[in-house]
Amino acid sequence: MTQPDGLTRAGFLFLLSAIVIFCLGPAVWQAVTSLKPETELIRLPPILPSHPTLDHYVTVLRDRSFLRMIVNSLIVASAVTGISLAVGSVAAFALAWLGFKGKGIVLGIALAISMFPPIAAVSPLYLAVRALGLRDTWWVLIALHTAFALPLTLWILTSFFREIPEELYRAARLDGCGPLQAFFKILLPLASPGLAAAALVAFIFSWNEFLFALTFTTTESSRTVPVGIALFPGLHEIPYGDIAAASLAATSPVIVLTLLFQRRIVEGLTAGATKG
Amino acid sequence: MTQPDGLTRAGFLFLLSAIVIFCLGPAVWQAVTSLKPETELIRLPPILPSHPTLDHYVTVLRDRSFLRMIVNSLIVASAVTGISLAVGSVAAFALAWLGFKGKGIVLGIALAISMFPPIAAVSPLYLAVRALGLRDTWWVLIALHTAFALPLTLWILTSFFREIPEELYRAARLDGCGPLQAFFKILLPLASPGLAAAALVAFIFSWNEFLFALTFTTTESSRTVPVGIALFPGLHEIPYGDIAAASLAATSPVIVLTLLFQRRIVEGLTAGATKG
Amino acid sequence: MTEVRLEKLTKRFGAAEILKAVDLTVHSGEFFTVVGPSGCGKSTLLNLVAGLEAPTAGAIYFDDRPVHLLGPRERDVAMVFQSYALYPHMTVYDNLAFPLRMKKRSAAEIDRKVRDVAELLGLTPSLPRRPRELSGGQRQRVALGRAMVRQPRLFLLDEPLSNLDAQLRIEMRSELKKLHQALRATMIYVTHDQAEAMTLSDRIAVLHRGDLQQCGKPKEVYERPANLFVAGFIGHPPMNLLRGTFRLGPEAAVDLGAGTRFGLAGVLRDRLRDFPEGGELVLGLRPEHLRLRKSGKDLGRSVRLTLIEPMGSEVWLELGWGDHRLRAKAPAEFDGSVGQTFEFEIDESRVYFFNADRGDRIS
Amino acid sequence: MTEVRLEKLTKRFGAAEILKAVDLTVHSGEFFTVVGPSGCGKSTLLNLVAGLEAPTAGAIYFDDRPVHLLGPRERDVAMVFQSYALYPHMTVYDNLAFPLRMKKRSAAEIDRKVRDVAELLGLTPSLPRRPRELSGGQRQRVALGRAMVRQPRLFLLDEPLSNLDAQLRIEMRSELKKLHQALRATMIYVTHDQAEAMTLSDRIAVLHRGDLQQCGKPKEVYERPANLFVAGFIGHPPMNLLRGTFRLGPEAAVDLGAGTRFGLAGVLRDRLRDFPEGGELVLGLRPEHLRLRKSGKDLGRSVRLTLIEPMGSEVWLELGWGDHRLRAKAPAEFDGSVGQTFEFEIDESRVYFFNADRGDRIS
Repeated sequence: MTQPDGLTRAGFLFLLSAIVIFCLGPAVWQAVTSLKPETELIRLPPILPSHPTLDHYVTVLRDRSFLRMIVNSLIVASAVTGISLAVGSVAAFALAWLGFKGKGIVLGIALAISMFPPIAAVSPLYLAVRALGLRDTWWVLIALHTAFALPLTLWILTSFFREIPEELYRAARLDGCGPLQAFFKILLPLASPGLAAAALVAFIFSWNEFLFALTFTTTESSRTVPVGIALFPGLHEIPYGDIAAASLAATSPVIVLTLLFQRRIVEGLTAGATKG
Repeated sequence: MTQPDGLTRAGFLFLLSAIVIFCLGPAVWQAVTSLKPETELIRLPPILPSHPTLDHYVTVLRDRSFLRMIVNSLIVASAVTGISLAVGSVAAFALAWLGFKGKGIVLGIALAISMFPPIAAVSPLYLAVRALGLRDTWWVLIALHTAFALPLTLWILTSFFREIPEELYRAARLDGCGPLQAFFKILLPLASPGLAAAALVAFIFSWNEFLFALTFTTTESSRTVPVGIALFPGLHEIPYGDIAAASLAATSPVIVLTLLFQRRIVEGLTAGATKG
Repeated sequence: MTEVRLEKLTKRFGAAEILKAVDLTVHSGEFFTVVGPSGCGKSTLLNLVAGLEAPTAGAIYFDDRPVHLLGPRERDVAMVFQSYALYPHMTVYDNLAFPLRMKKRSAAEIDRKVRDVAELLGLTPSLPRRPRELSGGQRQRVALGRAMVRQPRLFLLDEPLSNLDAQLRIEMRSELKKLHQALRATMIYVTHDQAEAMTLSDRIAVLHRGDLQQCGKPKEVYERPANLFVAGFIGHPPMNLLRGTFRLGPEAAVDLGAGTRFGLAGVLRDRLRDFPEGGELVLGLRPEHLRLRKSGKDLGRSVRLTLIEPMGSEVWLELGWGDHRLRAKAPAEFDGSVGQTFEFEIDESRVYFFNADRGDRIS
Repeated sequence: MTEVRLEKLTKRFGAAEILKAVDLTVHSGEFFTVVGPSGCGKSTLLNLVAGLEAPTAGAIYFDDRPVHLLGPRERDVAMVFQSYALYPHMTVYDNLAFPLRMKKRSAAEIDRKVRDVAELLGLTPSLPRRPRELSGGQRQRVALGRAMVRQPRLFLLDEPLSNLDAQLRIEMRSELKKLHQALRATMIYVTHDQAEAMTLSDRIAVLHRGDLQQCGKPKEVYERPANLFVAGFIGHPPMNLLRGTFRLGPEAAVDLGAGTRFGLAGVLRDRLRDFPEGGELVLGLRPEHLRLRKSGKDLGRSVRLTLIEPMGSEVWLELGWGDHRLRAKAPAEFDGSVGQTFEFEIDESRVYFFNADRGDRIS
């Protein structure tokens, strides 16, 4: 790598730090809020809590319905991840390796779908879901989230499979594998960083999704975490501290997971860039 | 590319078609809804309109406030795109080329941020925005959207810059360019497909964003399209047909743009995979 | 020990014709090399024989049995790839065992065969390692071993040495030749390197733009190139090829333009007796056949030394002859300096003539 | 026309020492080649001279002026890269004009210089085209042209021929040499190919693991290799190196084990007079210096032919001598077959001895 001189280097470091601080802003602000005592919540200043407290976390974690929401979210997000990976990896294999002519079109449609605004789909889908009697079930969320997560996993996995040298597939065929055997025995193990990255993206999309979850769940039996946080108890006075604590408690496992597997996922998402 | 035999091929084709149809479902369903006459809207069956009508489109496009929302959305999304690209490309250049040690950490944080659930940030930010007097302005949306779009563009552009052979940068330095001249004259033009892809992703993220827009806009003066659609006139009776027409009218330019530039963007997003 | 026969083998991708009705027979137990510049269709030919691609037209026979409709699994051929194509997530042992496992052999048999092959190739200490921990030469051996372990009826080798450095390539080349002598299996080898083709093969086929140019023993191809392409491709440095016009008159000669003439004495003139006066032909002189003398009777072969390239064991020379440029080889002791003038001599039997239009060799 | 002097030039990346205190002087107007296997530090050396990397220690002088603290722009050097590094979004014209535009020359001057260089390199018809439309040889020429157009004080060439095929490489090699003779500029060339180094250079430096092994004229390095590494690296095929023990007694000899001895008559024994009896040494014999005879008095140099590699203009042989393997070269007419036994002869002046431990040549 080329070394820049000191001044340029300092300039770039400043820029990168500024970006990180700016983008981390919302998350940090929320962490601060979750530690503020009730009385300081809606006052500004002070910006930092004068007496940091864990009261909000205690309140939230004692709440039965909060745990129920976490279970719902886990089930929905896991199902979405599983389906997206299973279907997406086979489809990505076909797109990357089998030389279909419509390849570009399928990927283009996948792109267009991930661009489609969810809000625009909510109201017409509401009618359909109601007519099918699927309101307030996990199934409707699993189906809808998969419809949006699948194109993303397809993208990630296709670029990953493309990076695997074609000669490996050919070698496996000559060594006695059928196309699917070659896929399962050689290509899939090699694509594991890509699978990890795709799984994380699908899981977190589903875990964080708010609009469909708000529209199609009506009771605690299927409500997921983001909706739960939005509808937190107390209709007239907004319990800002509890909300902040709940959302941090619910999202921190995901963030920790991301940072832990960061190296693996960075590998997965930049498969293209770093050649195996 | 290796040719699969006929049966395998048919199997894969079926799978790909099923994915496309399933994922296109919400969008197609909405298109159907937008063409249904008022009387058939909340009945199911019929699934297809018996007398397709353009009434809903006429209603929507005659509405002054709808046009105002489109202008708001355009301004916010353009600003977000511009800022993300300008800042993101310089930062990506630094990350990809200048051999900073903290590279992995910065990209990891960028990843974690794009995983952060917006809903969790809404309520604490509400207090901050109110205190700063920024409610119902473009600025607050531009800042918040940029905080979420910038990590995405950083990712796309970094993997793109990494694909450009380092010798080109070295050649430019020896031919008399300083680091920034080499960046603007050589690297940036070569990265143009990546820039196009990143721009589209940032623009569409901002155009579609719903939660922040709902929370921080209160009047028509700053309201964006997704919020406008959700709050469509008629508090008691939901105008499903008008909503569907409005959302299609507002999103179709974006979808058309995507499909038109599809080849370019596919190139941009799979830069890693296809080596220049 | 399989004879391979290609009959009018043709492959098109869209409008591009990669292979044009190639007829070729590889004898049982032969080391056969297909050589040609990149893009000549040699890798496609290998893929067709392996069953990785389907021919557009034509047939492939193994021992008179048509195989071109079979899948790669049914053909029982093994291939060594240019990139080696080792499975990166498996150890050397598992790489070697993979083809046998796919054939559902017993664990004991697999273990025995893997260890035998590893022993033969000196890979025993590397068995528990992964491909990325190996050196280039070791990877090359693992790739060979994976091909050998299941005793296929046919070996296909796709430029297997091209990723090795110069010295290792010389080593592996002779190891490969000895391996063939030990296994006595039919091997089809593909390369763009004419030196590899010459040194390794029982017979070679020269391919150019999908067309078979010549097929024969290396010595035959070198000594009697069928046409201009083969003459310019085989040999290092390549044959000097000079275009001129055939003139009779008092002294028969090839007129090379700008007053330069290559005089045709008795035998040479006889060889061109069927060639029309005034016809265009190409004169071919191999660099190693040119002998330089400092003075002597002027035969019209006065050349000026323009460049000396010392190669250690010998010297390459570049000579100006009229408007033409000649390359010659000389012993390392060669004593001369740029700008000097020499006469060159060549044995009559070592002068080649080619038809300038069609490219084929005359007489 | 710049003299380049490196003083104790050192480069470390973390714990890895890429260059170890290299001292080197490249004379003004010289074609100087740095040659070594991949990873020897030669490209790092070039980057340090270019100013693309900063040295860990040591100094670089251009004509006695220290430049190692200057940026690449201030050093006024041009570089030709292995990948050519042409700007893909610019035409050939713009590629050639780019360095002049960066120097803010007038449009008229730029146009004139670009057209001059294009004319010289035969690129005029390609000026409006983009790099991807060009052949490998044309891209190579554009890269050269971009380096030449601004008349830098120093040319750096980083394996510029390694992406060309064998025949084009021979062509471009002699073009490059003629270009140097015409420009008379100082050129530093880096390659892993010892043949390129030998043919092109006024002087060469052999680098191995960051250490300078030997520096001198190609002929000197070939005839008097300083140590085992140089002996094994320069020459194609490389020198035969056989490890043995020095024995005196009634007949002085190198004992090569398994009953094989290399007898040391008068002169040879004199050359080893300072070497201790029983010391380990390495015997070096160049393949082209071995002469084979079918019979004659037994000098203990009886070898068995194990492999014949026809190269067209000559034949390479592999011979078994006791436990050792020898490679020899013979004329194309060589008449022999695998399994036959020969005697080999070699001139006494062409026998090399190396100290087995330290690797340096003896006498």
